[in-house]
Amino acid sequence: MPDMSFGDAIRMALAEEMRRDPRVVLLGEDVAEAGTTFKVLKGLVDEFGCTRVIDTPISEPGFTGLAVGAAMAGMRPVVDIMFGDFLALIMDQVVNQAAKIHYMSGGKWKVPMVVRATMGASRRSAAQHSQSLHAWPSHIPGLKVAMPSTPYDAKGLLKAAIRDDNPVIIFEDKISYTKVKGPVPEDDYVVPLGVADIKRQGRDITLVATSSMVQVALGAAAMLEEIGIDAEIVDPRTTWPLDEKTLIESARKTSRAMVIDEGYFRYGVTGEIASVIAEGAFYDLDGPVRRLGARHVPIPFSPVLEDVTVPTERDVFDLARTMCNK
Amino acid sequence: MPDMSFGDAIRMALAEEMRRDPRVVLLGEDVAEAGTTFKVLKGLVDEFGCTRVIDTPISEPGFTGLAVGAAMAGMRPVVDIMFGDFLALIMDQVVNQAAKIHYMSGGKWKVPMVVRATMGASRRSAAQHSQSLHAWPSHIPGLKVAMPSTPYDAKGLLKAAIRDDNPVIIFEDKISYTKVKGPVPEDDYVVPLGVADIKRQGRDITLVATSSMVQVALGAAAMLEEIGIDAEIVDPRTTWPLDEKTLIESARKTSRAMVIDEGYFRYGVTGEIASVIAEGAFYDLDGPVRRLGARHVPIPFSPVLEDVTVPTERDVFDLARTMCNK
Amino acid sequence: MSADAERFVRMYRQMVAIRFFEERVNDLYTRALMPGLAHLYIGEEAIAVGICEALRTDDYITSTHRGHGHCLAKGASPHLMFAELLGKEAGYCKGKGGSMHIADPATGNLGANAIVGGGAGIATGAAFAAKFLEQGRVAVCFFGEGALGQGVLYESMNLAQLWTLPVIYACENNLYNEYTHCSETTAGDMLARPRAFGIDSEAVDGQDVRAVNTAAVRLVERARRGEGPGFLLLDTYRYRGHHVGDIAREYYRSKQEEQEWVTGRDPIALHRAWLESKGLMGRDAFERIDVEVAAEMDAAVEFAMKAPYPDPSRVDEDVYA
Amino acid sequence: MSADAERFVRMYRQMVAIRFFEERVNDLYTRALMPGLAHLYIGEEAIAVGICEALRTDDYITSTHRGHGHCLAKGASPHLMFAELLGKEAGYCKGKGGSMHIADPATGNLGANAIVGGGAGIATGAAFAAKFLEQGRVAVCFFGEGALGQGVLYESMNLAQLWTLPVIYACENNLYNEYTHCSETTAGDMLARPRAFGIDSEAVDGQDVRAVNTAAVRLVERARRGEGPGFLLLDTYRYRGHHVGDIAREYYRSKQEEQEWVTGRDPIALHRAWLESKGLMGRDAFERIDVEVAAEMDAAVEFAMKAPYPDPSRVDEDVYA
Ligand SMILES: Cc1ncc(C[n+]2csc(CCOP(=O)(O)OP(=O)(O)O)c2C)c(N)n1
Ligand SMILES: Cc1ncc(C[n+]2csc(CCOP(=O)(O)OP(=O)(O)O)c2C)c(N)n1
Ligand SMILES: [Mg+2]
Ligand SMILES: [Mg+2]
Repeated sequence: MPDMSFGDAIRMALAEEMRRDPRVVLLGEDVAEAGTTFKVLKGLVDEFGCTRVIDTPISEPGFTGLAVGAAMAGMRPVVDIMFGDFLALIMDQVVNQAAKIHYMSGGKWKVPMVVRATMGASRRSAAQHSQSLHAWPSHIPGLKVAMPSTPYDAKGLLKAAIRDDNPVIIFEDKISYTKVKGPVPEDDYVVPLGVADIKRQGRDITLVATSSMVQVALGAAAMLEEIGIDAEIVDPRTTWPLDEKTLIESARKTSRAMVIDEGYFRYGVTGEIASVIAEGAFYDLDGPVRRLGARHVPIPFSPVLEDVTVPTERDVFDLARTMCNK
Repeated sequence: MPDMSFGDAIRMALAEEMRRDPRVVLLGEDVAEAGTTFKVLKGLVDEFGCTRVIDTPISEPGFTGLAVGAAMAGMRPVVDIMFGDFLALIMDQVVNQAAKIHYMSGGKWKVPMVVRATMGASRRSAAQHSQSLHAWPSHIPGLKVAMPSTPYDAKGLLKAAIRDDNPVIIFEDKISYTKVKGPVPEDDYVVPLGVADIKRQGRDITLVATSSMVQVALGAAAMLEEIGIDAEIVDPRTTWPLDEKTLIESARKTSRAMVIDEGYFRYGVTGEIASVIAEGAFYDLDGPVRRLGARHVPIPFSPVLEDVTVPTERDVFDLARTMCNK
Repeated sequence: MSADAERFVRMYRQMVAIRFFEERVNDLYTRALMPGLAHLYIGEEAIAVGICEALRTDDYITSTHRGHGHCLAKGASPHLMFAELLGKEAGYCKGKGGSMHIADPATGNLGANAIVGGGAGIATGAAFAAKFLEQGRVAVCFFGEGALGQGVLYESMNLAQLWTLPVIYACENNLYNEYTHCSETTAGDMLARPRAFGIDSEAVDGQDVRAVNTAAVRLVERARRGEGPGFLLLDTYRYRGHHVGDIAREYYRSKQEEQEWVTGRDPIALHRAWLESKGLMGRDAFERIDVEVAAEMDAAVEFAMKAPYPDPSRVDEDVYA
Repeated sequence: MSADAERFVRMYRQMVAIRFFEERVNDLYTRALMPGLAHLYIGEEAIAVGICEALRTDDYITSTHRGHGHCLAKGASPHLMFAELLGKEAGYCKGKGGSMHIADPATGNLGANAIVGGGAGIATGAAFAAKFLEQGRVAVCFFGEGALGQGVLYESMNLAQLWTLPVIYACENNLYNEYTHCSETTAGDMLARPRAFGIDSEAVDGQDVRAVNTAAVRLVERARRGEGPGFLLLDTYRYRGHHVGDIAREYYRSKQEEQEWVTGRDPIALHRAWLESKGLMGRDAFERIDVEVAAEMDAAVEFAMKAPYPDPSRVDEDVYA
């Protein structure tokens, strides 16, 4: 099983699902010949043609709304949101329509669609092209939200999302597309939505990390190991459904927990996850659950500024060390 | 000082600020002669004319975007979003534009605008007209978010918001417009953004409550008093800036804290506030900070269903009682 | 009777059904027996009826906050609609949707929508699916002229025309966005807007059910043949308030204006006069329809009033499929 | 020289300045000295220059991801622009904005915008303020034809026409939305879109700086007189990739097409030929401009390269005013 990049795993998942189910179509800007700006879909149009890999106008609300209707009427559309920042443009379609239609219709209509959105800073793309806005859909009943951190999870979660009968938003870290590599089976496997994964076993502290922050946590864990701290890394993989049990058990075991996420810190996903852990593991905790997220600033352009905006291995290391009194 | 309704206090604040500053204009659907669907602005057009109280087309993104530009170019626009659910339509203008322009321009441009949005369920308005989406803007650096719970605070916070040089989103509970009454001075006072208010002093448990939930907490506190539990009610009044100090001090004093908010429970504002308290007061707490929010469902229409969706006095009472072991 | 004559009679009956339905809504609401908001379709019946008469049962519609008429015209049962309006378990949406969200897959009703313009993307998407799946179905997107303010409508029309989708945009121009006249909210020429995207567009008297039907048939057949989207601009008027509670309306429109429409351009009266003049129906037949429809509606209300509320535990169901 | 002649020369010089600026951006970027993304304006210079020549310093503009040309034409300093592009403290935005967000109140530049269509609301709002405050200012909203896909543009145009706002929408139609030809994304007739809202709209050869200027002057003066918004549809072409990294372009457009524009419709060459033919400038004058502008740009690059980065502690400043 050769290593594969995160981006290639996404493409593989899409190709497999499109072969399996002719109702799966891809919609987005420059998805066909260009294969998206990140080249992640490159080649799919050759296999599936431009009736299934569809270039759209720059109309995020319009084509997302179209996907909602298409999903209700029997398709399985996968919408490509080039930069996650543009989620701000489609919240009405996703939240007021897609998320609520099943419920509002008393369970009669279904909206089996997927929104693939990128996330992540560190590319010097500045404030409107660097956000990680997964806290927003995570807040909304009726949506599911996936945040793969490895090529294996990317393939498995995306396939699960496409097969799910509900609207699912999947966040793909732009840096990971090419930088993160790992084994990806050729099999037709899925990673069920709502099952956390322990990316590293450890005894001393639980590091709950999402998406891009899993790599950061792994780096920090290696540094921590050198000073004798054995970190456990738990990747929830989906913020909703949330695998509370795995999170709480890990924290109870290690007695210390930190939550690390690339979204803005305040009112972000770390608050919920930390609260879930605190509520479930309070009497086993040595101290409060601590959190790291992006600084409370729009993402700056200048490299020297951007580099202090998102949590780094060093930040995780320092905080973990303090928490372990070492 | 006669009692005044919440809605009248809002109107008073707007009238005062419009008299004080000719650059203040109101924009929204049916704001002029109709005085909004809730009649809150009734009469303002008579005093200020239709060049300052401006009926718009049903173009939330368009007129919010217009307000951003108008604010940059010297106005102080106040935008009316009839139902807070429609925030989903303006997130791009608010989050990608208004919130970031000051930062992206290195501090050169300012965006002194206010978005008034309603919130709150319990009016049998169903899933697309009942949401309380304040968690979203609270997450975004560059925005301030106010949530008045009393007529006094409504007037003072709205006036502060209009004078603030930043984009401020203020959430007004629809039920409170007519139902909540209280003393409102005729004076030109403001309630500074970022200062919590203790709505009730107590010794046994801290109830942090926002907006509509302050009334619920007060009702619950009366019930708790009868069984000998003395609740302290802290109203943050703004989710950002957040008066962490007051929250933490109260929790340290009472050793128990619950956070109550009408927004969806998951990944809502209670997670952040509970985490702030847990981080700041951990060693003084008897147990984990507990939270109440709207059930993880789209708001249903049927009264019997809607009534079990949003936290009630009874819910607060029951949980507080459990937390106090009574 | 010829097929045409049957159609004309059926349309008459449908319009009466909608009117009687709405009068009962008004009654229930003013007697405080109905929760929430209700936006009545009275005065606009010819549009829903004329258009839906041109559709197959498996064709799609999207509807609006003012949606009861569309729903009924597409074939919904008044029993289940009233049950929904009262928040009962037997309602179309088990009481979860209410007036503004009635949906019914069996009649192709993708749902009423409380977001102005909210149906634009959905209808266009259903048309996309119909084309992709080669089902020969058509989708109709009903909306008020207020939705011309929503950008997503233009995005959707652009997509529909680019991809030759079988969708008809039906703009019900009743002159008011809530309490604001459309001249204050709509610059330029309304019909020029869809035309700018190359969409086959036509203005029709929305009070003339036969004219509406003729125009709808043309665009629906065209769409079904794969020739792309259409747009109908339908002049109409709502007789009552924006919602039932909107009683004192003089500050935004005159009693005289209301009276002119009610007396001079009532779609039911106009169609009745025509049917009479053509000798297709006589006084007895009209009376019979009135009696039958009234009985049906009363039975529906009674059914709904007696139907039980959902158990509160149902609140957590149907969030996820 | 007559005022007219001076204007023609000034426009020539401005176009050269933009081109030289962008060539240096390309150079810095390909040498990995510039972070982020860079979208070059080369080939489209006549638009920014022809329009901004019609504006006062205190008039407003909003710009796009492809914004360097607008910025320079409105009067920005290349020194501070390069500093911004390199993320330096001395830049227009203290390094916080970068290429896609340069803003400059001193020249009325409300900012480049990385959201396609993001300037529509802002420019319209600035025009609203200008009218309300009776400042006699005008706002120009630059955008690519890709922004015709964004609904907010139609919402904004409707508002502008309804309220007679002094805003000009300048649509730079360079044929491509990134890597997709506009014929695949734009149904119907582009110019019919603003016209549907009643906006005074005109198509102009965007490679002819004098034609652009003439049309801009007409609409700007009209707007300044309080007669409402205008729309310019400007045909143009970007010579280079969508961004600097977009090198292999054959899959979406042919080398031949590129060649035709570059050799046959270059705005600088065309204007130069005209200036020569009119005897307004000779070879020496052109050479002098080249030398002067090159020196200015080189000095700007040097300044920017030497300028210090902001201290990381600055990251927390400017979030709130
Ligand atoms: C996006 C959005 N904005 C505002 C509203 C509030 N609202 C409900 S109906 C209405 C007026 C709609 O007018 P029109 O589309 O002409 O339909 P009509 O009521 O006349 O049938 C408004 C503004 C809404 N539901 N959705
Ligand atoms: C709302 C939004 N969607 C997508 C993008 C990504 N994007 C950046 S530039 C661009 C193409 C813009 O084309 P056009 O408007 O014609 O401008 P041009 O690049 O040709 O000057 C796209 C799709 C964006 N920045 N904003
Ligand atoms: Mg209307
Ligand atoms: Mg272009």
